[in-house]
Amino acid sequence: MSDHAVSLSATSSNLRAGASGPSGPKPRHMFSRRNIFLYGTLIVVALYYLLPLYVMVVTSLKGMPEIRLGNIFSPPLEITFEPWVKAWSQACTGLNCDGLSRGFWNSVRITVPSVILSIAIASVNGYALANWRFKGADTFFVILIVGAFIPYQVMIYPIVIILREIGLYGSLTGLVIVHSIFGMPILTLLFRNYFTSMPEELFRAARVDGAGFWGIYLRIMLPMSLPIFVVAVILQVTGIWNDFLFGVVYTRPDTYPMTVQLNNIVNSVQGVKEYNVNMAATILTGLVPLIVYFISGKLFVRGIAAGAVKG
Amino acid sequence: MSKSERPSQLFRNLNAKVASIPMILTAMVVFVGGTAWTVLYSFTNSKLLPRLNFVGLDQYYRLWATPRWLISIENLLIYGVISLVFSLVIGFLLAALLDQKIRFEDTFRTIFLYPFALSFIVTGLVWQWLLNPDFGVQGVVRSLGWTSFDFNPLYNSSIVIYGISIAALWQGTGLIMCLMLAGLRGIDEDIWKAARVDGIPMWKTYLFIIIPMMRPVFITTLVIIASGIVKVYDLVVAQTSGGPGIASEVPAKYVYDYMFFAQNLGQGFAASTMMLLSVMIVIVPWAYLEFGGRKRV
Amino acid sequence: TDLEVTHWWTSGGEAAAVAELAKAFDATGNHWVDGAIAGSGGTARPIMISRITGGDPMGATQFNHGRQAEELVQAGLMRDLTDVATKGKWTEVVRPKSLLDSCTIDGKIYCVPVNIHSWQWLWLSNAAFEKAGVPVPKNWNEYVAAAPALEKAGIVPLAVGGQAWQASGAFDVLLAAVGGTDTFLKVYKDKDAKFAAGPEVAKVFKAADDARKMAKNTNVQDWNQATNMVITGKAGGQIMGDWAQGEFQVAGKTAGKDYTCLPGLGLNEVIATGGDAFYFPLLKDADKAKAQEVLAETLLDPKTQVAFNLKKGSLPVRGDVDLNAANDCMKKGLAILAKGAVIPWTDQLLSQDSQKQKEDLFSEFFAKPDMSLEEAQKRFADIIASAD
Amino acid sequence: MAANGTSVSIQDLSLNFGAVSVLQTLNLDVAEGEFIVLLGPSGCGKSTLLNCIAGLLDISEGRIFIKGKNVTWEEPKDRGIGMVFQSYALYPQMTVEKNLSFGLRVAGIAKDEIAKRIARAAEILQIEPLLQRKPAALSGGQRQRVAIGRALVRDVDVFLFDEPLSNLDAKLRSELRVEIKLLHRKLQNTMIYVTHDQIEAMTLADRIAVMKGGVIQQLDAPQTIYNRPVNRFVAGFLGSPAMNFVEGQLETGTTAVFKTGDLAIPLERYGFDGAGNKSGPCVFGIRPEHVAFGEAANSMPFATDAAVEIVEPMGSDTLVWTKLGGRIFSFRVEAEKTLRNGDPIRIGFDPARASLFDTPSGNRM
Amino acid sequence: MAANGTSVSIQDLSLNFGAVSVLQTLNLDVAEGEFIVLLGPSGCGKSTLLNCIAGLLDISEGRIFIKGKNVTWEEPKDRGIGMVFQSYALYPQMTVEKNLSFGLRVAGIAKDEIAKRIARAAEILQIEPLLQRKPAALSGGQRQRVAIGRALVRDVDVFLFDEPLSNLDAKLRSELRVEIKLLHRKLQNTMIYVTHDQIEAMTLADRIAVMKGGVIQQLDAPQTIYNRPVNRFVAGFLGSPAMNFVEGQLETGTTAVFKTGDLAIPLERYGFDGAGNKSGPCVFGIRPEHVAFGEAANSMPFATDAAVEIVEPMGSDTLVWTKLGGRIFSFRVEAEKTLRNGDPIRIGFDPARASLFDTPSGNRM
Ligand SMILES: Nc1ncnc2c1ncn2[C@@H]1O[C@H](COP(=O)(O)OP(=O)(O)OP(=O)(O)O)[C@@H](O)[C@H]1O
Ligand SMILES: Nc1ncnc2c1ncn2[C@@H]1O[C@H](COP(=O)(O)OP(=O)(O)OP(=O)(O)O)[C@@H](O)[C@H]1O
Ligand SMILES: [Mg+2]
Ligand SMILES: [Mg+2]
Repeated sequence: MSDHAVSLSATSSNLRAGASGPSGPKPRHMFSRRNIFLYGTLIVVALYYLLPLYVMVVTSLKGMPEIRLGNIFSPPLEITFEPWVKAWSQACTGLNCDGLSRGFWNSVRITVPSVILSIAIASVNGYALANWRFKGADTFFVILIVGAFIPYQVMIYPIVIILREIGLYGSLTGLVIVHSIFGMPILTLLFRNYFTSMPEELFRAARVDGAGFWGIYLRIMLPMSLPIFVVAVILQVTGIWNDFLFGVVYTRPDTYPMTVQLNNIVNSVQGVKEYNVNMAATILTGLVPLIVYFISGKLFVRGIAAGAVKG
Repeated sequence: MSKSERPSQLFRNLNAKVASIPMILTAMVVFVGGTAWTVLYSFTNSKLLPRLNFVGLDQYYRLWATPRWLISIENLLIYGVISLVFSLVIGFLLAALLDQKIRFEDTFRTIFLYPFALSFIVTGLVWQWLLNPDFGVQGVVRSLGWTSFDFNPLYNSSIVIYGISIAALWQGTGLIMCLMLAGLRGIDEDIWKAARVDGIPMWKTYLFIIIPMMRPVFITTLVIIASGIVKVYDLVVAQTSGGPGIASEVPAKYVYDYMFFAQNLGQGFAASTMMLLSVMIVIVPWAYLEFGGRKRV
Repeated sequence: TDLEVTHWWTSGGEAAAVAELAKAFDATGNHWVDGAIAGSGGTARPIMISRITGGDPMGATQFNHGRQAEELVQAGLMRDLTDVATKGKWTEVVRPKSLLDSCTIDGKIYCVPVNIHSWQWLWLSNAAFEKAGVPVPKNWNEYVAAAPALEKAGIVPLAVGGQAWQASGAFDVLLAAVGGTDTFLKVYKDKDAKFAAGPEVAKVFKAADDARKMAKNTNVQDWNQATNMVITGKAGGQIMGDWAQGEFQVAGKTAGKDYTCLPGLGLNEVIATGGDAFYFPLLKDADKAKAQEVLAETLLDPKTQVAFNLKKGSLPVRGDVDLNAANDCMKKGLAILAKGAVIPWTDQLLSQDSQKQKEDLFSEFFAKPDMSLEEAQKRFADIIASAD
Repeated sequence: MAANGTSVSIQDLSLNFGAVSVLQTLNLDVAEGEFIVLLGPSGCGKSTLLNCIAGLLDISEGRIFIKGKNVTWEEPKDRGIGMVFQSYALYPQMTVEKNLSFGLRVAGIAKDEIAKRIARAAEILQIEPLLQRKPAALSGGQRQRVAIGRALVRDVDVFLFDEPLSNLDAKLRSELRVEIKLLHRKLQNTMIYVTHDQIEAMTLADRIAVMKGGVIQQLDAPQTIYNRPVNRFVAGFLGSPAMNFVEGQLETGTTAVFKTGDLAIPLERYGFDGAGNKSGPCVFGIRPEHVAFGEAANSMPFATDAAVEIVEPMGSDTLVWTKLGGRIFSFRVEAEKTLRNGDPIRIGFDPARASLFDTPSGNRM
Repeated sequence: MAANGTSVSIQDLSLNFGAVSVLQTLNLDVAEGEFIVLLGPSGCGKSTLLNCIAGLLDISEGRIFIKGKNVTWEEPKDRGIGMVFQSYALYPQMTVEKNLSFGLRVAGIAKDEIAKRIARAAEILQIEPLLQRKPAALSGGQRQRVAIGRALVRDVDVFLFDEPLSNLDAKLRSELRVEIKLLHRKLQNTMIYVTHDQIEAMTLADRIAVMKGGVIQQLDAPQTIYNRPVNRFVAGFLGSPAMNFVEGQLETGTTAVFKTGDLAIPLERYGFDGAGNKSGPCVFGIRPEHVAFGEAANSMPFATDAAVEIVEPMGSDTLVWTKLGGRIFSFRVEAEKTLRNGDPIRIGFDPARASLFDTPSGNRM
């Protein structure tokens, strides 16, 4: 039988006079019009996106005289790291001349607990909303989502009062709470969507197995939610690290985060603006979130696909 | 019949309720409470400190008679439309380009996304510097010989808000692109195949088939963009401080300035109440439809 | 004892001046913890107020004396310094007396004035006029006349930074200089809206229009960047308070030789007694409260006053100090002060609210060449009408 | 409470999702050791009923007893049930062993006891070599066994299965069906099994509950349901290829006759249900395998001529489609018969094996 | 170009995804109007092959002819093919009518021509009342018809179906199967149909191509494949319940005998494939429906005693499981037969209907 099938096809392919003609993969030119358009556009756009970074880096490596000469796009004639040193450890704000260095550790001390707490709260919220819906839960959630639209400035005063009343004003705890509050809407949305998209049967199986609210969360849900955690961590690290307003309003000078220091350096103009120092300080401040992005960018897209777009 | 009575509803899912306390507190105390507080005090003449000294709608009359507020609203509308339209369009186009199974996708994606990692302060600074007429693009082009070249958006009242949008788009489109890309990846591959068999050109497939299918993505995106638009503040401060003159003022900045610079809390609260009101009118019905309904699969 | 002091003095000259205060305070065995917040009082004040009302007050904080802290005092958040003042006989040493009045609420003293700032100065770059081939003007009118020549030489005639308070301040200076002291007081002290809409003030608006035209190519934001334009000869002049002096000094410029200062724009030589003051929030910690007293005393110490004001470019609040080291411009100011040609400044006369409205108006006015004088004046009169 | 030997008893159970009523005052008694299959089209409320029994959904009304104990408000874990889900719902990050032991560990059972139970379950299900693997590394059939194992180790009285085979391909499905049957024989537990596959239902069940729109239509032994469906829905739902239906008229003269077009089928051999059979519109149903063909047809009480329309060889036998009374009509022949489209044929059947349904109500007559 | 009457011709087709080779020098000729079914387990490359024919995947090697034209490098729309997808891939936001007409409008076909074609397709598929609905408002079966309609309106020579029924429930599946068959008869188009459901394959196909690992194992008429599978894979893949396999030893003395345990099955009636049948290990396979039981068994060339292990009543007939040579062994009996577990029975079969496979290679002997 099999012999038959084989011989049949063999003969037929020999028979066919059209054995010439196109065969194999369709030829693709590397420089087809489609590719030129595609990569051309991408490269042009990429250049546009990279331009500011390029200018920042280049400028931060120039000396002031060279900057004054003019062209911001020209590479530095003489590379100097002095602006970096100055931005990091010498730039002055008022009397403090230790640059960004002090703010860096403050930022770390603010960011780490804030990220952990805000994600912990939001993930539990999202989990409760997705799997343990109780009456009224949706209303709170809608309020949260609407809350995402409230300009932060409006909330400064009420929060000052709240923090004062619970005696946490000015402490790191207070700031961590503030960050958790303002991170809650979007993060809760993300986690809720993510947990909703996980199979409900898994949750039911765990309930039959006797696991409770926390048991299911910790032992079943958490280990499965790496992608969305990555997204949450990235968003929060970026948001909290870059925050200026809360950092400056709800802390005291010895715990000012890096962005406040950056603002101080940039806005404390001493004579002419030291653009090179400003740029170096800017890059230094953005470095942590940038590194986080570069490392986990791939996971970010995957996580967003898993959590954000399910709507 | 040990337990034929229905147990109290309050204690069912008790853990879930306990775990939701932070959310409930945030929603009720901070968002609802804070908002109610703000609205209440917008009817007072509070200055530096909140005082319950009611003056009716005075703050609102004054608000709507203030040129700066009107300009802020106008700017917000322009900025909002530009951000929405361009970040959606650019974000989608970039995502569509990246979705063509290209090489170096990771690299391109990272390049488009990295500005999102930077704060508005940083973004504002960089673009202020790039758009600085003496050092920035204009200066460079002029120094190349084209002396009549004019590109000075941050110092020209009539276009300054567009100049600010350039920076906003630079910073924000990456995230939108990511969302869109995730959405595109979620589309059933068979749809693409069906369209190819039908002989529908790529752009028509996107326009008439794919985009309508990405409704949920667009909604999430819209929430993110829109909440960002309403809150725009740092970017303006970092780039122009509202200038030249008051040409690039925005409502959030008006609120901030009047609450803290002018030490007229009542006025600031009235302005923020107006902002909230307009947000609510748009958001609440939609949010209920979108999230308040029963759980979708 | 560590005492945290917040302020918004972060420019070169200012920082150097603060260092003097800190040095003096540290010398008393305490420690000055510096809480500088950059970006002008507008950025810093909300932070300070939040912290005071939030229950986490600093040891001392700068305000412009006048009405900025009024409500904090009324809310009982600020420390009463009357006993310290009595001990140090402040009523006798502080001059002019109006300074201390601004610190006094219901007969109690709540702040320590540290300097006198006057806005009424026109700073001119000698080099710029030389380049334009016109003599350095002696008053505002000559300056306006010289503007076309400056422009022709590629020099911005008048530098006005983009921040709103600069435009507003420049107008106030014009009001006092072009309009005269009475006009100034009638508008800001008596809040006579009808007068503000009248022909006297219209003249001032005409002058403001000149200033607007002269300033149209400035393109900088910060006041010290504008000052820097004058220092480098990119701009012909700047209307700015005496703190600009500090910048000239840091840049190593000499008054009279490199630059010229015209108090009252050379038209009406008065000095407004605005200035900075330190307020002391009520603290629970007794040690800190003690340190607050020490700081308050230190601030008014004659030696501190001299060192600080020389660096800052402002005038000391005591008449009994030796200011031989002062430069040309400062001496001009001292002379005017000695003559008693003083007026209160807007910080003392108007609420922050009215100030802000005024800032919005003039910032718009300066940035918008097509805004008509009539419209501007009408809106100005409206603000005066509703001012408190 | 419940009669002795009753394992699960559901009394007047109702369940609404908001305004939608999914189950309506449903009653069901399952005997100890019985294998009950819930069968019905998609969306009829099978899973919902199962979830109610498991305690995973809050019921709106009624009571549920398991082993005589009112468990209406008990937590799922306290009901003595084990559940196997359609997608298996194995915990993806745990090994098979961890999956099996999770519930026991949560319940705080001693380590050696856990090990013992796992060993027993693994032996019964023959998954010993898989214990250290993660679910992703298992085939569909293996996953299914682990999912059963998870219920097994919990030593429960009642097993609940929610379409445990529907994700598998036909071959695997038939193999695992046999395994489940053997398992039931070995364990003698009560099992409630949801499916919409009738072969599964027929082969596994002691009794089948056919559901539609949240109501149990018929609860009977498989053969009874197959041969004497209580209404047209049940008749049509069971059997593949489906029962042939011919619409027509019942005429009750001296002998009852079914008329459609110019056909008249005598019904004297038909066992009417009860007395009330009046003339009127009705539907005549007969299963494809009860239709005789060719020679055999002539020996039947009723026979007629027809023509072949389509032939569907299914390997083991062949389905032939023709027309009867204008309606499409199928019957089965052996695979060896070679028929071609258009061939004239003779078909016949015994009305005793047919079913007759009242037209408006659809009930069996 | 191709021989007259050949509709689709695939020559030496290979396809690799990176390093993974999915299809290997595959050849397939489909005659004009033929209904070819590609059958095989999941992941064997059926969809891949179909996508290659449609031009949706770039092939690595080989050529594809449609209607004698070399279309290897043509765009899908220019190949004269229509395709129906497993998920239907209807454009969700367009009405049925728009779904059908979208491709035509894009191609710039005149309005009235479009209307005519849609009317015809709608009539053939009986979806006239649905034209203004959106896909979300259609049932599974209706969606499927629309998906077919989309191919229909394009007036194509070749229809490609990728598991168009696998998302549906059993009942609907069997109904739509008949519809597709009728459609094929009406249109007389060439159809290539992918499935992993053997009933579909058996009933629909003119010829079935059984695939495994990217290679066509056997291409033949359904009955041939069912009765004379070329290898053990094909034999085991087709038929449900599956063919019984018994491992043992072929002994070729004077007459060939298959031995396993203490059973010896004489093979004189077995039609060996070719000459080369040597002694050695082999597998004996026989389908459940070819096993006779009870009285009938004794008239078979081979008969033996056994005991009932499980009885699976399936409604129309009953499957009985027993043991033969130590291996589980199933056969079919009529539904009326009542057997109980443990009953001793006699079974028998005719080795002429069996299949014998070489053990290492699995090929038919
Ligand atoms: N959470 C819910 N909210 C509202 N309606 C629901 C919910 N869950 C199920 N339903 C509805 O209840 C009905 C019964 O659903 P159920 O899942 O029990 O069906 P099923 O018989 O298991 O179907 P399937 O065979 O598809 O699994 C369906 O109409 C479904 O739409
Ligand atoms: N884009 C791809 N990249 C790499 N491998 C692929 C890709 N698409 C399919 N494959 C592999 O090719 C093989 C054949 O896939 P194909 O989809 O053709 O299987 P199939 O026979 O249609 O299976 P099913 O019945 O599950 O649809 C599979 O092993 C699959 O993993
Ligand atoms: Mg179900
Ligand atoms: Mg496939």
